[in-house]
Amino acid sequence: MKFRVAVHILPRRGILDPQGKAVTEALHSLGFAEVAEVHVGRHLAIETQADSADAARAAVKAMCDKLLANPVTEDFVIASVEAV
Amino acid sequence: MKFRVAVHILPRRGILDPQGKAVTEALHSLGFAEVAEVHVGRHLAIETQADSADAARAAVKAMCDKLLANPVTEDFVIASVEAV
Amino acid sequence: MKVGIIRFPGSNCDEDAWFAIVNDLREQAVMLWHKDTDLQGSDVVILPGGFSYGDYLRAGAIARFSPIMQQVATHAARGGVVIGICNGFQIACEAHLLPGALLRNDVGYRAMPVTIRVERTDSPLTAAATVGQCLTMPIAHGEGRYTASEDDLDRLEQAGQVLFRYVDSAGTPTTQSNPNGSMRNIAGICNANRNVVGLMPHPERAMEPLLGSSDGRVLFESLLATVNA
Amino acid sequence: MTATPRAGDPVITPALVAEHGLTPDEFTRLVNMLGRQPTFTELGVISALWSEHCSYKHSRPVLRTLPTKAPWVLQGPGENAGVISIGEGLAVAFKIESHNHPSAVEPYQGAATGVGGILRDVFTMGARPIAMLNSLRFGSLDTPRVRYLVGGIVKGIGDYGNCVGIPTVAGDIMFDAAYEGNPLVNAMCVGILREEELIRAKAEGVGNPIISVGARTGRDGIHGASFASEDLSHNSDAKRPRVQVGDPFTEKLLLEATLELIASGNVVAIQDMGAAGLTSSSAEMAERGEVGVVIDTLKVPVREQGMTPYEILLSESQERMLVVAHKGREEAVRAILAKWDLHAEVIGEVIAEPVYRVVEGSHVVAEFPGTRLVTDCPMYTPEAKEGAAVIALRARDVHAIPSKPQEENPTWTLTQLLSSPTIASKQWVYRQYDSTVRTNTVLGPGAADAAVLRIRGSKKGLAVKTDCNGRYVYLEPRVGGRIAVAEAARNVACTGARPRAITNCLNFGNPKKPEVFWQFKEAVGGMGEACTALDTPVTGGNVSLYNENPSGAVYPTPTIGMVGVLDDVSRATGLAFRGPGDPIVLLGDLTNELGASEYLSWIHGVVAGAPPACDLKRERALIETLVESIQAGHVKSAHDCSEGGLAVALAECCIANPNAQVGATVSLTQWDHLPARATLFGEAQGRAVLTAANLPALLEIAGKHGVPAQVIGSTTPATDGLSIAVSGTNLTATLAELSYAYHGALERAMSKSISSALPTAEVPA
Ligand SMILES: Nc1ncnc2c1ncn2[C@@H]1O[C@H](COP(=O)(O)OP(=O)(O)O)[C@@H](O)[C@H]1O
Ligand SMILES: [Mg+2]
Repeated sequence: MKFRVAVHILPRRGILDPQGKAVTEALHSLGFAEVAEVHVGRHLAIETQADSADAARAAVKAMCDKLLANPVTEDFVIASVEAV
Repeated sequence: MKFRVAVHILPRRGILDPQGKAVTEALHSLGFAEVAEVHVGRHLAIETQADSADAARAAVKAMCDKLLANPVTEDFVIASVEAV
Repeated sequence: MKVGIIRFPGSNCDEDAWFAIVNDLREQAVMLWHKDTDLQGSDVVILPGGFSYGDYLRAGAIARFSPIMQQVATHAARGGVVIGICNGFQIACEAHLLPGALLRNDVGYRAMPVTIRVERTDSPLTAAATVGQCLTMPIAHGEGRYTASEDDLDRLEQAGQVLFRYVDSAGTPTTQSNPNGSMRNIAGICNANRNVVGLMPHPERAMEPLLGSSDGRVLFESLLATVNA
Repeated sequence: MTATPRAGDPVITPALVAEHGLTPDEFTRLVNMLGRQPTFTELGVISALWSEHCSYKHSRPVLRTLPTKAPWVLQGPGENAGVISIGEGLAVAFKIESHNHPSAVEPYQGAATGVGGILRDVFTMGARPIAMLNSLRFGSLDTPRVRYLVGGIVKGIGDYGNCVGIPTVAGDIMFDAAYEGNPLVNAMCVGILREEELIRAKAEGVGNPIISVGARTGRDGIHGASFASEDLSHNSDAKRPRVQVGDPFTEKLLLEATLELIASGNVVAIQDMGAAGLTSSSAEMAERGEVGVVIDTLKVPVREQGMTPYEILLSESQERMLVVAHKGREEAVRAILAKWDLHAEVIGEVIAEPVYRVVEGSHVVAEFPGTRLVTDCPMYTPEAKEGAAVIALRARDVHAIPSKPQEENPTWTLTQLLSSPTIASKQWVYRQYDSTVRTNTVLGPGAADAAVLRIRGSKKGLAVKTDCNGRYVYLEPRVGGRIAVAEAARNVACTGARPRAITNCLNFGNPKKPEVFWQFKEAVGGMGEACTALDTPVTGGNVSLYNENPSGAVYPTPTIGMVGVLDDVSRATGLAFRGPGDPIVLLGDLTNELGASEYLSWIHGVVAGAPPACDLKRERALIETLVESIQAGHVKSAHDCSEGGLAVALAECCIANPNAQVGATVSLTQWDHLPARATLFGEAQGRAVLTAANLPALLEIAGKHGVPAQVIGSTTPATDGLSIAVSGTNLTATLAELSYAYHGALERAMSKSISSALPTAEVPA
């Protein structure tokens, strides 16, 4: 079966996120004063074959651990697993 | 009220995504042969004040239109709006 | 000729542009701060290279909202000359002063000399050059892959808005000579009115034989010819 | 006043003391100094200040032996950077620093923040940075982990320097299994200033405010300094959150704001908050000014809630500076920073009372008597003894190693060597570095033996280069130390510049091991001899010890960063042959030396033998010849012989400029008493390959300085390729095959890499 898995990777809390800071300040200067904080990370859409949704999730987790997320500075979340 | 809004910004279909291609190839070389395709975009986590979830969504949509996404090459999706 | 060079936080080729105008061309230049609201009577505005606002989010995306950009847009709308070099090209695209977008290079950041071919001479940056002239100058960028829809590209070509293409030593645009994956090897374009020009290579770094090339001079001399015309 | 513990401070136990890297003796010294038990905050402060990184406790006595003076030295060791005068009222500030440990753990950010730190060291002297260099050492590229490190480190260096807009113009890279697991990342920055703009990081003036400038303080990199003073072991992984993230955009703002601040005359002193952050910057500034300071941690702008004084004092958040301003000018300082969207907060004051005091509002959390917190640290002179294994390796008769059958054809050997990553073109690396921004780069990476920069408003130019062959140092530290300086000087002189001064970065293993400390003493000794002989004093540097992992120490690697001055920059000379028909001149001589060579290592997998001899008188004479003949306009190209020997040097001269290659026909048959492989690939020192514009004049200058000089051939059209006649054999190669080997090797090795897809290699966008 084919699955589409969405992964969010964000800078770990407490670690400096210069990009998030720059975007927050830009939004403020554009008048979006209500924005408290922005963090910018990566969104990955992965299409992969697996026997089940659980298997797809496990495989993507392994990919994140091994390659896709930086264990030193980032946290990742598997946001969704959909059959396609 | 305070909301956390998640936004995905992805390269528009049809536009060359060299980053997605590089990730796909790297996954293959690590033995994840089952991966068919990867697209890499941005994930934004925005914390903002708004009167309602709908208002938060509308405000973030305006931010995307104005700054966060490039209308020429990118598509954005407001993936979730959560009260925090 | 008076050239206004805009300094954004993170600009780093602003002084190089200033030296090109003042030392090499012996014309007048003025540094304009991004928070200024007056172009001080500049005939030409240069959006210089660098990493405005760190190029966070997308190159040029935040700089386009700097206060002075309103004046730049007004100047452009009145037919005034605006030149965007590298990061300045990215800012001009983000500000919709130029069509299309500059995406991340297919190969990552590249700093090296490239050869570009002049495609048209009916622009303020190429008026003193000749069609087919090949110029060598450095590039140094990570997001220079010019991208637009095929239809838009056809329209640009038809209207003669493509001003420069990456070419090999024989003057032919090839995949090999394309340093960043730009569509149709595009290195620089102008707007429909032909008064706003953007390019990724750095002519201001190619003004003296001592530094390896003076091929950039003809582009700055074009500005002079245009303004004095 | 006396410091008292804060609520919630951990109890000071022997285990906690040990965790802070203090020996029981050091702890006793601390207790005696205070006359009481330290608070937790005080323990943290001292553990940072007395770490190897800040205190130089194992190295200082040896470093004192180095020559540091010359009439042109304006500032020697002890400041943020060294400064030399180059005439016309101009001065050059420069410094090299290591970021080895952070880069081993998180290559992208580790290398990037290394660049950020060294930049700040230079612009806090009042100098505008004009060039960056980097010296890198890695294990074998056959290992995926090494390729990952190379990818991330190179990208980290590039992204940071590119964004700030300082060209990265030169460096050196070597690969050897000895660096497996312990990459070396040394970054150097060179800046230019007018002599009267020089400012020192010396707190002065009782009542003057101490101001924190730049980024906010977060919990990044707490205890990075002590971390840099430990072996890398498996549980270093657990220490990963200590790694800091750099923000080159803020750095660029800080750079502009700082230079504006110094020009404004509102400030007395500035120092970067580098290793051990606020603690070391404030203690060092106080010590230099022999004054007391008081700092209130509640006033320090923080990024996170609930940070303790301990955390605030030890944080290594990047892009921050500590400024001592003139009293009453606080608003002027704030206004300049505000222009650049940066914050400035008064956090303390210079006081007459000779104490180092930290308060949290009204609560004194740390207080040390005296103003010599850093130098009052214990000093050690460990046992030094050469390791038996190295003695045996050096004694090995390397001439007895039989040639491989393929070596029958010396072209095979040459192309093999040209594609050794240590020798091959580093284009894959420097294409990721903007080397032309600021429009001063006359000769950039790959064009010459050193990079050459013009100085606007002057005829003069600067030549800069880093060098060190750690394999030589390993096999014979004193000779290796000499060669490191001599090679850097030679490289600079090959552009026509007179070598003027060095900065150095001493990368060694654990100094408590007698064989390591022996290497350290000997190598520094050799370095000092060479500096004296070549008249290039040491103006500063950095020591990085404990570059070890369970499988051993790195090669002792005293990296030299050399600065030279060209009187006339328009004479700057590159390494590539310029066209056919020029006489090729060899300066220096051929010898039967093969020990410690790249040939033995790459072709035979052998690291043994003594490194080539280094006669400093001859080196000096060679340098004089190069400088005089190039400045007089008698030379078209100049390239020294280093790794790979004469054959590699000749090949490089032919193919260095891929767009204008030139052939060469050379005869070395007059050295037929030497084995062909020593003639071609031996690494005898004190040599350079030149093409002459005026041959008689060149030979005359060489003769005057007593440097052997012979015409060994002439350049030819590219289609003729390279041909070298040696005793009993002939080496012939097309330039295409040489180019393929040399220009493509690194790219081919790295294309096996997945690192371009790795996240560290991808952010920021
Ligand atoms: N890490 C680096 N960054 C920038 N340039 C480099 C780097 N490593 C080597 N280079 C450049 O490549 C060229 C060859 O360097 P190297 O092999 O060290 O020369 P040499 O053998 O003469 O010391 C020089 O121009 C040098 O500055
Ligand atoms: Mg050399």
